[in-house]
Amino acid sequence: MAVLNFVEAVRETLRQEMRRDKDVWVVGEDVGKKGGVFGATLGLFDEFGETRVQDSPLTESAIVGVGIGSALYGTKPVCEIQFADFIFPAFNQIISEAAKMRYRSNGDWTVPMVIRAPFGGGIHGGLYHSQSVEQYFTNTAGLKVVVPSTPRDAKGLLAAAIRDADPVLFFEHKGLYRAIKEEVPDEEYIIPIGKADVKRDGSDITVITYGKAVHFCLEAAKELAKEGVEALVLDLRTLLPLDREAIIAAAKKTGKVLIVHEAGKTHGIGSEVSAIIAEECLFDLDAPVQRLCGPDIPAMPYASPMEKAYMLDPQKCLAAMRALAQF
Amino acid sequence: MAVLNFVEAVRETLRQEMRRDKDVWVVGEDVGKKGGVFGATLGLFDEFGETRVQDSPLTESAIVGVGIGSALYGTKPVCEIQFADFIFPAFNQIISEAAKMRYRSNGDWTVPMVIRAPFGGGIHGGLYHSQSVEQYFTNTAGLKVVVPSTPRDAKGLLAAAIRDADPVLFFEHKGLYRAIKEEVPDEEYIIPIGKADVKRDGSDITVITYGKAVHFCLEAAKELAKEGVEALVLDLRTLLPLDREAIIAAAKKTGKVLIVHEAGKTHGIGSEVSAIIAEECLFDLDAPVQRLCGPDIPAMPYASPMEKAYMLDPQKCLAAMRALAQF
Amino acid sequence: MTTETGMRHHALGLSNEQLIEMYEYMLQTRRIDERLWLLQRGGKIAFVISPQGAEAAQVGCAYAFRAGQDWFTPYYRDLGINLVAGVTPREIFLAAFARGACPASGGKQMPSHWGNRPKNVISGSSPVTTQLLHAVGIAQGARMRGDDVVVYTCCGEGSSNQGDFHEALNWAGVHKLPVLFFIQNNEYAISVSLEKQLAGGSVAKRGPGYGMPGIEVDGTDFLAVYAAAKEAHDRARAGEGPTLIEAKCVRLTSHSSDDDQRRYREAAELEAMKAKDPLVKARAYLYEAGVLTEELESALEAKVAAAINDGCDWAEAQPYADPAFAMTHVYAEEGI
Amino acid sequence: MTTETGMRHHALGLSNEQLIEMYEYMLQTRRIDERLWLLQRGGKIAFVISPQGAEAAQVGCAYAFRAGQDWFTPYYRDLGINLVAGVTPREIFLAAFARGACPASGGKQMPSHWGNRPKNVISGSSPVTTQLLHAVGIAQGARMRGDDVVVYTCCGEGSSNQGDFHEALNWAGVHKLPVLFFIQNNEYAISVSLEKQLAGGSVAKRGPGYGMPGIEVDGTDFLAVYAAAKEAHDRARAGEGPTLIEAKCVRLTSHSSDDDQRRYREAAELEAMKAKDPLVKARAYLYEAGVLTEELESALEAKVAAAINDGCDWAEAQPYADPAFAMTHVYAEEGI
Ligand SMILES: Cc1ncc(C[n+]2csc(CCOP(=O)(O)OP(=O)(O)O)c2C)c(N)n1
Ligand SMILES: Cc1ncc(C[n+]2csc(CCOP(=O)(O)OP(=O)(O)O)c2C)c(N)n1
Ligand SMILES: [Mg+2]
Ligand SMILES: [Mg+2]
Repeated sequence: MAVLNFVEAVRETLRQEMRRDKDVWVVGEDVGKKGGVFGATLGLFDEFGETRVQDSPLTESAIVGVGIGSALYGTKPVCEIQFADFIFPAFNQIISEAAKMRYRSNGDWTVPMVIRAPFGGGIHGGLYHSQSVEQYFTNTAGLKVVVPSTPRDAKGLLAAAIRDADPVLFFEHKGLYRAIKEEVPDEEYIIPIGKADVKRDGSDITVITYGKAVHFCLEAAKELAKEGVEALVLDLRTLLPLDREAIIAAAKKTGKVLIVHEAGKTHGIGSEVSAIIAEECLFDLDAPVQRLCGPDIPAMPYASPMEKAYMLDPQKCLAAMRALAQF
Repeated sequence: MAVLNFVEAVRETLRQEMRRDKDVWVVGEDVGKKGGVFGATLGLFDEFGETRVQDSPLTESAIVGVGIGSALYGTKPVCEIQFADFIFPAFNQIISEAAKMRYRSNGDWTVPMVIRAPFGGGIHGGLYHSQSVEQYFTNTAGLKVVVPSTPRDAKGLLAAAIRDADPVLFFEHKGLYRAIKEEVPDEEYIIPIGKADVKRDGSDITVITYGKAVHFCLEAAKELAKEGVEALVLDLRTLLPLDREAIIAAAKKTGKVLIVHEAGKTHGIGSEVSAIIAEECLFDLDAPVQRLCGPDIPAMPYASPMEKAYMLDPQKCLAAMRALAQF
Repeated sequence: MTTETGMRHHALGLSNEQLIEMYEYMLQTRRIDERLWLLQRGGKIAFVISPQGAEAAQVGCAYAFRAGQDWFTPYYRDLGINLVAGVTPREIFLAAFARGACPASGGKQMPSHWGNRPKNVISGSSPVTTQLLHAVGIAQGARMRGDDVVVYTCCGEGSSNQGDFHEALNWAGVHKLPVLFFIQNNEYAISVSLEKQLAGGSVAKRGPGYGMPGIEVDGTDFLAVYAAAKEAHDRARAGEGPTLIEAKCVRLTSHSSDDDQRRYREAAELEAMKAKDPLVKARAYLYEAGVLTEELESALEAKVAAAINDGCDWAEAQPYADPAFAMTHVYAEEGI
Repeated sequence: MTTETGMRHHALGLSNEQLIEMYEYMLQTRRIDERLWLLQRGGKIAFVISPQGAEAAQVGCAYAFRAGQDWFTPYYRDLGINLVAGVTPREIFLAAFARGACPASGGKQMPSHWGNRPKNVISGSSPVTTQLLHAVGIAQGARMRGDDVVVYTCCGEGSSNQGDFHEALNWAGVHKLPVLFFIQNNEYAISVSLEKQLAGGSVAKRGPGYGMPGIEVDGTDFLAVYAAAKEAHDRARAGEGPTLIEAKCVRLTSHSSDDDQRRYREAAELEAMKAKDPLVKARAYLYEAGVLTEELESALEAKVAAAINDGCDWAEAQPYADPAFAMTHVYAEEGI
């Protein structure tokens, strides 16, 4: 087993899947010689050539639209959107076309495609290099939305996404790319899309989260344990479809739920998670369902003090978890 | 007071505001001589001329992007997107530009603009002429999202939207355009954006809804009253910002809440409403927070039997309301 | 109408039999559409959007393609394209009646939202111009697989101003992909006329900016369209890349059954348009060429009418999909 | 370098004083950027994206506009445009240090995300090409108000392939709006070279397709750019509509401080590029024209250095905005 950081795990999985299936190809801005602005495709151009590792023009709608066409023909495009903030020019192709193709043709025409995009803040990216955009896609049946939180999960979930028969949005928190390393199995493996993961078990409070916030919550949980409070930390991993069973089980286990995500609170992912709990576990709850999320502002500012004010961190998570435990 | 249907109320309000303020202008596909595909701008071309009632090229990103530019210069564009389903090519201009302009410039540059779009199904429009798209915009601070349910509300809210200093998405359920008439005051009046409205008071159950579903729920409430159950029907009217106080008060009053909307259930507007209640009124609830919504499928099918299966109606609302009352 | 080398169609390498076949396709396109209007007026179907005025453009263009081998991402008016690609009248009427057996969508979509997997016709949506990018992607896929495929894609002149048009032509031009971008310019986008719609007044003129030929052709002359499309098809197969063709058509009907063009077009303009009816012009050519005779014509009309009666009656008798069908084919997992 | 009518700048109606002013702007643009790189290498600022290689294009173009009267929707490299529009070095450094007093965003945005209300410079975002449509809308608004305004808008050659470019030029062409679409073609979009980016190889060639002139000009020759921009500005004011200008520039630096162009460009190519340094060429012209002398040059360098030292030191000493400021200016209701 090699020790890989997050972006290395992504790269090795792309390499593995491209070796495994000649129909898999990568397309996006600067994915070729440069290997992507975060190095996620570094070396693939040399190994697979420019037909399968294609620098695209600066046109997101085309990256996705051409990807859709090539998937209709039978290839398996892995489209890279350079920053999640720049996915919006492709929104019509994703929502109107990729998400509805199978449905409208009753399965005659399908779009097995992956759209990878780095998202998230805390890296001095300002308003347009820090956004979390997952909540723009989770209300669209026909799509799948995946957000891994560790190198090991990234490999298993990206392999699953590439082999999936439907369009998968695969969001990678750029703040994790080099922040965490772990042992990742060299052999192929799949982590099923749609299954959440208990990253830490506990009996006192339940924290439901995803992305980089998973690590903040795990750090906070360690602290909290010193105070005698054991937190269950559930990593959603897939936001569409949500793992309802795992959410309900985790909520019922402790009766106290805190939902944590970096994206803005109102009409965010946490809203649906909370609504599922209010629907299914009302009488198991000992406290109101809490949410700790980004503020409801247009996006994350650039200057360090304002960026810190926006971003979550272990301290903020610990405070919210402690307050819930004491409720 | 004249008796107007929904689309007449929209048209008269546009006329009123254009007479009142020379900076107000209308732009969109076929809004000129044809008067719009639903007649919302009928007659305005003759009264105000083609500079203020402008047929645009078939380019939604430009309708919104040019609208933004003209608002930056000081005019007040009212952009029409012919069908809400076709707003996605303009998504980047709305989310990246209109929503963030005031924030990123600290109020130096602002976008007082209205984007009107007919939405909703039950009119044999199929997948792309029936969609509810409000939930794609409600997670974006900087925008306002308004959905009136009656001619009287449409007039007061559209006037408020046109006079608002920020970008407002104004969604009109096309199934209401000719379906309901009511007396609408001839004089100018404003209904404040951000305020929900109790369309029917009741003490047994609370129904929180908006758009065409308001009328289904009111009809069902009449029926239910015959069974001795009094339903409170809250019309949200504005989806961003939500009227938290009104939602909390309505939920606490009866302790039993049903949220109803035509749009798909998962990650929909109802999710946030339910989450607010789970956060603020947990101990006032006598029943799980219920949601009656469209199914989680890509969009509404065309063939009548499938369209009926998708659409809400008074019977479906009555059944859900009765079940909640009996809980 | 004749050339040094004889008849125009001979000069193009078209036999008399092929000429008659092309005429039959145009006739079938027109007659099917006329039937659809009757059904709509009679309340039997909810919606019609019409190819009338574009039959020569569609059939002339599609005839340069290889049914079953080439791929198509047509737009809503492309009834003629679908017929030449091999879609049957029965299938057309199944879509019109939104029946469960409709190969395009099983009734999930409105009529004229094409799709036919066996015939390589991609499923289409309503938002205009998205399909141009799909065509480019299909060509990219065929190139990767080394397949001999040319892709037909189309939209109207109004839709050609959408951003996706620009991105599609640029991408296809960069990679010299085998795509024909066929623009049917009928001078209106619903009620919006050319001068309010299209800066410069010509779609074809935009071709060179993408490093490809931009050809303007009389879309009411089926042989002229065939000649242009054939050349573009040959270029594509020869690896010389994409071509942009603007076919100048007329819109003989209102935009759709929901529209009334008398509200925004002058009576005189509507009257003058009739002189450009592509079917009338084609018929005249076939008579002058001595290929069409009165018996043959009535035989063709009878044959077309029979196919339409069969398709219409049969399709109408088919059932709607079960309402529960609306919940299917969201994801593969359903295994349906 | 001389013409029948004498010096090139005289032929363009530029006095020696104006020539020196233009040179000073180019010099200031270069020196400010050099300082920004030093600050970035020294860890004092997080990000630099550079105008080096485009100074002649930016200053030559902006000099044809009327500061305070015309409007600007620039792109991130447009430091030179901002300086000519009246933005001060202090304001530039406030943005670089993300200080609360920054007129563009108070530190909410990255450096080079321009915006200056008093100078009619619109607030810019990161997603490329959106600002072209804003420029068209501004021109539309000025037209409605009857104001004498010409709008400058710009993007790179890569960004010109975005759909918004197509929709903006088409709209401006339809309404003959007073907009200059200025494309700075430095042959790279980060690492993607022209032949993988731009079908046909020329942005200017796309102008006629929108019914407007498409002018290609040497972007390293400030007088050639000025001449083209002046003519476009005159056309716009005369009601003759928009113009597309493609300025052939060089990118002397990596794409930004996050990039290393040696990873994807040959050493020889990078070396050859230096010969096109617009500042070196401008300096040579001013010397040959006898307008620049060694004393004057060192005086200019000293003046520019002083302004930079003042701007940099002053700006660095300014405070960040309070963290709570991040929650403000979401809606007008806040009354801030
Ligand atoms: C993105 C989008 N915007 C608006 C519409 C509504 N619409 C349908 S057809 C049409 C006009 C199309 O005109 P043109 O492209 O010239 O094609 P034609 O119908 O004339 O053949 C419009 C505006 C749509 N379908 N998609
Ligand atoms: C919509 C969008 N996609 C991607 C990016 C990331 N990005 C920033 S600059 C750039 C390259 C721009 O190249 P070009 O337009 O030629 O301008 P240049 O930087 O060369 O002056 C890219 C891909 C972006 N800012 N916006
Ligand atoms: Mg047309
Ligand atoms: Mg460039």
